[in-house]
Amino acid sequence: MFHYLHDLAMVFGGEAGQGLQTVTETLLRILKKGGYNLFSCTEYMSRIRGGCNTTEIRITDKNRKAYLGRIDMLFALSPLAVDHLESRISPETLLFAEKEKFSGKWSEQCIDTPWTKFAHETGSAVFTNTVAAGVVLGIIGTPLESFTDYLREQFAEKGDDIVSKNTVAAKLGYDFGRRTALEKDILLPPPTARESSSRLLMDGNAALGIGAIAAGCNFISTYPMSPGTGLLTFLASKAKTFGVVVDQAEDEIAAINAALGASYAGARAVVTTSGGGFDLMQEGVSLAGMIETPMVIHLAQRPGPATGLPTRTEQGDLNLALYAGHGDFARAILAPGTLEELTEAMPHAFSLANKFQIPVFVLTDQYLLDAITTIDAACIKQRPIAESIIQTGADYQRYALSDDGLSPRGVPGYGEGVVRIDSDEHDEQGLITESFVMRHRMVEKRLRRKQLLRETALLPTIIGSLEEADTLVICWGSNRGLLEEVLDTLGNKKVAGLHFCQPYPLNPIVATLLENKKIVVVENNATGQLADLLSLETRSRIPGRILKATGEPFTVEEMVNELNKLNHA
Amino acid sequence: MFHYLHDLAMVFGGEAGQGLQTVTETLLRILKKGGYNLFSCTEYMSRIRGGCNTTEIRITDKNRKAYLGRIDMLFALSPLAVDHLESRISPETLLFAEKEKFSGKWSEQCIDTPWTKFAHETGSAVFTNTVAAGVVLGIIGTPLESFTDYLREQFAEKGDDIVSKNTVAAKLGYDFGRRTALEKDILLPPPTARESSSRLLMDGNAALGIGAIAAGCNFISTYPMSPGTGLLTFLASKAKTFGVVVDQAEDEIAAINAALGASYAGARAVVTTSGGGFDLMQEGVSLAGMIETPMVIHLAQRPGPATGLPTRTEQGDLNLALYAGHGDFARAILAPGTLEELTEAMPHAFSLANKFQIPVFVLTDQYLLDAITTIDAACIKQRPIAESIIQTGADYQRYALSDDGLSPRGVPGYGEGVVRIDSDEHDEQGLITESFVMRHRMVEKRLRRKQLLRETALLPTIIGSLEEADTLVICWGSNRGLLEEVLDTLGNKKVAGLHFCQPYPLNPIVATLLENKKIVVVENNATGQLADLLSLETRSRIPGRILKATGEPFTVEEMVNELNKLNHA
Amino acid sequence: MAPATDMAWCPGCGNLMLHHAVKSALHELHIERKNLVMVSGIGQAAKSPQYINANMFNGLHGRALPAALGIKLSNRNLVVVVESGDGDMYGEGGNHFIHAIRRNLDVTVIVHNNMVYGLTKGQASPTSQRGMITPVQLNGVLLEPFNPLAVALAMNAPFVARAYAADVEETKEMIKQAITFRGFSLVDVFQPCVVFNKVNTYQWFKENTCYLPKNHDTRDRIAAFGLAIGPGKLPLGIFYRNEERDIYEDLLGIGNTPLYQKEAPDEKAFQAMIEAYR
Amino acid sequence: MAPATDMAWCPGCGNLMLHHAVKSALHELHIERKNLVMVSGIGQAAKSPQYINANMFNGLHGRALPAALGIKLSNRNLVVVVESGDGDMYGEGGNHFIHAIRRNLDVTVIVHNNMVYGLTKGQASPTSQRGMITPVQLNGVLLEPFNPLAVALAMNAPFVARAYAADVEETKEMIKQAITFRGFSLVDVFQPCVVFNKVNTYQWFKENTCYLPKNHDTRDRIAAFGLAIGPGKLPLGIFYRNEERDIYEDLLGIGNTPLYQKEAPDEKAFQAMIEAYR
Ligand SMILES: Cc1ncc(C[n+]2csc(CCOP(=O)(O)OP(=O)(O)O)c2C)c(N)n1
Ligand SMILES: Cc1ncc(C[n+]2csc(CCOP(=O)(O)OP(=O)(O)O)c2C)c(N)n1
Ligand code: SF4
Ligand code: SF4
Ligand SMILES: [Mg+2]
Ligand SMILES: [Mg+2]
Repeated sequence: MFHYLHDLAMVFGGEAGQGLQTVTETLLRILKKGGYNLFSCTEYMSRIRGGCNTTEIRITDKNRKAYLGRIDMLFALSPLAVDHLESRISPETLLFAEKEKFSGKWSEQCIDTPWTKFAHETGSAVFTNTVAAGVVLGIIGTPLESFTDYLREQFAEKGDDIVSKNTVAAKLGYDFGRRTALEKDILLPPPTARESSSRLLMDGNAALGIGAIAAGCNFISTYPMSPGTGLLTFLASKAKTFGVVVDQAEDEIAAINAALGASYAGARAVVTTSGGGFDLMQEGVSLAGMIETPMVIHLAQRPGPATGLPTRTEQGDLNLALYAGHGDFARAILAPGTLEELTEAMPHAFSLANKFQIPVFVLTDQYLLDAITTIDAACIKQRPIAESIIQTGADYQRYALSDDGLSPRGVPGYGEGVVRIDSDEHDEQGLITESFVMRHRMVEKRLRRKQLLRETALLPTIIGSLEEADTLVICWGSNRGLLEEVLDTLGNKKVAGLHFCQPYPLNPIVATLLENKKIVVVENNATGQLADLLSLETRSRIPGRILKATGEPFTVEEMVNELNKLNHA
Repeated sequence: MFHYLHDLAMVFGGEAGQGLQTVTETLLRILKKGGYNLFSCTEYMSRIRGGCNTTEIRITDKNRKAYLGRIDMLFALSPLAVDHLESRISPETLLFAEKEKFSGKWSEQCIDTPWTKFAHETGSAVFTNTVAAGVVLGIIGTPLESFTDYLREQFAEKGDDIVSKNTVAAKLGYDFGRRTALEKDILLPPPTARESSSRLLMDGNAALGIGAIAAGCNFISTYPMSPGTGLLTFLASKAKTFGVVVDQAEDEIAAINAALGASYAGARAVVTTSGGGFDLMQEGVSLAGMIETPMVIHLAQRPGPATGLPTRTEQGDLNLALYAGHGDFARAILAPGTLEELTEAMPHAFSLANKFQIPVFVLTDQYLLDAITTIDAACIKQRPIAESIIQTGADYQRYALSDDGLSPRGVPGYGEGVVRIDSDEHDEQGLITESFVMRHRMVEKRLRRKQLLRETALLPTIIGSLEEADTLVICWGSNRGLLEEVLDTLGNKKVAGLHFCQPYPLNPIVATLLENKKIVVVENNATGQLADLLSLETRSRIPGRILKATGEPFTVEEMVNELNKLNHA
Repeated sequence: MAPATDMAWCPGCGNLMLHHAVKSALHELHIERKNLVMVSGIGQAAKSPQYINANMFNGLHGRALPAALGIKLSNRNLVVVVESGDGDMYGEGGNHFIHAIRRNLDVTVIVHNNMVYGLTKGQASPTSQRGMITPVQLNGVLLEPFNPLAVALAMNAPFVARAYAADVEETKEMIKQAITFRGFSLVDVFQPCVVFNKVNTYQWFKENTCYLPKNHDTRDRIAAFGLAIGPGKLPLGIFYRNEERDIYEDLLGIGNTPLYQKEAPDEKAFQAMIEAYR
Repeated sequence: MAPATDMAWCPGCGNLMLHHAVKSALHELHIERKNLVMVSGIGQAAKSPQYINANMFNGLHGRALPAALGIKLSNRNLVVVVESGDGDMYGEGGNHFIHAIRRNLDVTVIVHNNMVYGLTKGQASPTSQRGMITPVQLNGVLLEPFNPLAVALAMNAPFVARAYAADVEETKEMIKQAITFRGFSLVDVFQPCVVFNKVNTYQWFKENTCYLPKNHDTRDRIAAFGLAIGPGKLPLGIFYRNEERDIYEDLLGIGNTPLYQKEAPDEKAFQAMIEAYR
């Protein structure tokens, strides 16, 4: 008897290049149509072929968006996957794999699944993916037609032969899956989500990219770097439709300086990169601060130092964004935690960048960008973006002094004035100066905007009830889904959560939220960077920290454990 | 009557290229021989000719090493100097300048000094510098011979004619100065320092460079950038004698990667740069952290953001050094505040870098590097530097795990083993790994050394008496001389000072030093970076801050004022 | 203070002459200041835009070309002229120099080549000649000098010229041609630095340069290469001119509407994009 | 696991053949592993040193050459071989490529030129051919490909060669010559990427390359340049070889004692230095 009434965790494992992505994408699309609550996340190696990559797909009755350690069913397209996942395989795990490959090791729980044989029966190993998807759909009991319809649509262009072979493969797998489900008495969580036309399925990269388009982003210059490349390819694919200028730079230094040139000339410019590439952009960030030119930077986190683990996940670059670039100037940092927040991140970033004429960071990570789940289309809309550009008069001065430190932003060619920006300390016109008095004024000008930036900063999302709680678990960025699930699972009113989708600057109200609470900060890094920031900015004592920096995200179980430990401490 | 019994502040002003440096150097050398306590500092524009640069020379009875705002005598070789320094000129300032150039403006206090006329009498404008030095020496009353002896020595190579013309110029100036001194009844602080053979006169650059040589530094790769270039030129000038390999890099990225290559191969390598150039080195810093390879970085501060004020001073890069490079790894930061500490900085930095196999920063600034004063030769010695290099065995593993996180450091070609370093996450051999377990161990390995690093961190220097004080004024780096003079001037036992020559990591003892004191942090930057660090690391409340970021150092008067304000608040 | 009176260059410096040539060229071409963007990095040369009353992007050391790229791609109606030093363009900015040529953007690049780092007080630059003694190169420069023309030709830059600042008239003419040329145009200008470069003086340039032979075929890339690396005097003039290469703006399909005028994305297209995730 | 069994390259990849050639060359030259340092950046190609049992500096993307410089100047007895990808060497590392040639250090540089960014999944590299479609270049590559040989020749690199990985024997020979050459030697190696480059396949290379004419004079820089930029098939072989250029180690006067063996500064010299400040 295998009843998963609330929650089923399936994991798919195979070598790079084996088509894992096809299998999981197929399944997700079909399961979504079936009305299931879905969440999927992926971990992969830094290589193109071979090795072992895995994807988890969760089907849940409640809306869950977090990584589960437990594996209910493991579909091992390559025997390597079983080794790779050994620590997560429990006696309860059903192992769908080719039994002979393990010389008896997993015989107890292995359901011999002859991928290769089936595929060969269909004609070629390329159909293994379809077989695999068929097996899963058979187990779940989704009508076979929804699968074959899907295949017809997908392979229409490739001709009838391909369609029909895929259909055969699908049926082979499906029947096997059905049979197994009946034999083992497998029961799934119900499809509680109800499919509707406003329900969309996408990954974090798409959500972020759609937000960029919604924000009117029309310029990207970037040097590829995982996991930052996703935004580049997304915008490249939309370039024609939406008039986005895409330039693949020769290096990251070129990327940010080109983006700054573009922004100076009035473009809505973005760069995307990861830690090492971002290091090289720091002088450019400092330049953005000096010339008061809007700059949106997508910093997609992965484990460092140096090259580190290029395809893994970490939340280790908050300090990097906080202190990037020499010299003092204002900045803002956003850290979306859900698909919804990802779609809002870029519009908000561009609004802040334009209004305050500063660099704005959007911090994501590999885990979040590659995670796939559903989102309500109603959340995604084009919003008006704050714009600071004016038509210049003949006597225009780019750095005219003002009460709030902000000057109207002219762009070259628009109006009668000339627009002069200078990386040296400059006067109101933008010309180089060595006056100490002017220097003093300009330092103040650049910093004065911090006040308003702070006062209008986004508040953290409260999970649970602040009134009832004595303990506050705090996270940022991609850990939002984790915290929501864990707090819900614990069901302890004394423990509430805060998720920061804007870690910097912190709204002054934040300090009051933390008052008189026991504080625990959860971060996917080695030292607790938000914890440091909180203690610095809110003047509260250094909070407890739950940290992980192995390159993997937290599992729900780990976090439940850690919080239980705290409760008993 | 002009009696300066304790303290005389002379300022010399002229255009770039006018030879100001020759004048002040000449004076400092001769005055040093006369047994005076001397301190000199300089401010200059970012241009090669024209504009206005000034140098202050203080003669004091006590040992003073700080910048005074007050000007007792201004020697204006160019009339521009008077405009430039207008805010510092008081009715008491004696103005040595060509009166006719001001159309009556400063007539009250101007002592008409016909530089050009005198020089022409000697034969050419090039002798103006000698005339000027002569005037000053005449005023002071140093025997003319010490000047003419000096000139003979200096110009010996240029032939008798030059020597004799200079001698004439010297005498013209000298007589004028003597006459003026008698007329105005000018009295100086006494020469209390007593000249001895162990008394040396040098600027910050030389002190730092001598330390580098003492530390056995034998490799520098660098791209020029003010005020970091001084160390490069110093080591270049000593390259032959001491076998230092000097490579001028094509950019800062090359510089730090070459230095890391050198360090990997066993060199004692240093790079020197300033904020913008350092930004570009950050990925290299992260690499140093990852490959656990010693790296000493001289970060010479100047005002940012971006190009900022290239020839001015600021203490704005503490945060930059603290958080440079993505990913978590250990580091140390030194911030010498005196010539003595400058000579010790490099030996200490190399010891830390070698022992802990980490990047170590030496933070200085333009003000400190260009300041000239005396130092006791006994302070300068070659010290044994900690070395971690071993001869490898055949089974050598560069990243062998150990209790303290440190592994013996092999270098290629020395021993039977091979030495493999990898910017990817790696195993003990240094080979790329994707194991989460190994990742976890290596993250811990890299961080574990922080403990010992912290426990052995240099303690701050205490100025005054901690027991008696209720207020503690804290500074770091170049502000040490300032704090010493100001506290001495205030003479208030309730106010003591702490100077941090190692701002990071902070020794755990520091927290206890701060307990129950009112704290004021003095920093030459806009936001108070050490103050933030202190409140983060010692968990004490955010201290009061006295800040300045105009590109100038604090004056003694400003600081006295600020502290008085505090006392009355 | 009006810009002209506050020039930070040394008396007698070649920058002054080159600046004169640039200003005359811009003037004679009737380029409106509001449509002109002067872009530079950091250095003595890079101060040039400070003294021209036009739009200015005085960016980071070595990074003038990427900034120019961003500007031009965002508004192709602007005339973009890059002016910077040899250290800036061939040292710190060397990678951008190469890759800018690959793009063939319609910008003009004027390099004040004084064969030395002026602003930082006389260290060797990439074009410094072997043997020149400096505060860092105490035994003289050891490296092979960077040959901007040869490299530009190797990269197939479509307009490659060299001028000599003291010959203001010829320099101006070359700059005019470069600005009117459609594509990436490089004018490397020998510019005496009277303070830090005591090797390549006015006298030296007079003796060691000559104009290209009248019969040089500017369409012949290999010949141009030979002249660029050849022994003997250093030729001045237009080495290579190739009108065939498409410019990057066209290849990318950049329209005439500047990006600051772009409207919000079309709602229908936007919905269609979202549709794909149903 | 022994290195060889854990290779992260795709089956059929040209890297495998090139690797074989490199290993054979090192083996045939009897280079001791303890005196050999393999230096690389980041990328698929840059993983090569992981599979050779020798000293290894697997540094940052694009930064292999500076690291090699530091290593060689610190211990000139080491044999330093740099192996990296086209993106690494000509894209991110372009500036170092140029300036390394200027120095003429005695190192060998082997570039796995697959005309694509492999590890990051198929974007254009500096050497990608015009028109190649990628996930970023959806309308095909627009830029003029970087021509490493022409640029190296423009910079007066003393040893310039091109090989084709599938021809293991010839590739090995060229690498042997490069390693034994005293000075900066560049071997740009065409290396098919069977996953991301569907344009420059084994078949394509077969059809579009040929060996240099036997009578090509490797001392003739201009002829080499003509061949490097010439139309028609892409020649393979040693384009240029110039034994006259002094190497940087000699110019700098680097002795045979590695820096790790250097003793503390001579006390007398040290005191003399201080003396100057009396
Ligand atoms: C990133 C960075 N590195 C170094 C510097 C210091 N710097 C300013 S100008 C300059 C060299 C200028 O040489 P060049 O471009 O030839 O101009 P010139 O002064 O000779 O006209 C350098 C190294 C800097 N501003 N930024
Ligand atoms: C500073 C930095 N930028 C970007 C990257 C991401 N990155 C890793 S490998 C690579 C390209 C590799 O291309 P190539 O050098 O041609 O090697 P190949 O994989 O094709 O063999 C890139 C862009 C990085 N690691 N570091
Ligand atoms: S330093 Fe040289 S290049 Fe700079 S302005 Fe002076 S003479 Fe000209
Ligand atoms: S991605 Fe291409 S270059 Fe990389 S290993 Fe695979 S086939 Fe070779
Ligand atoms: Mg120059
Ligand atoms: Mg490649």
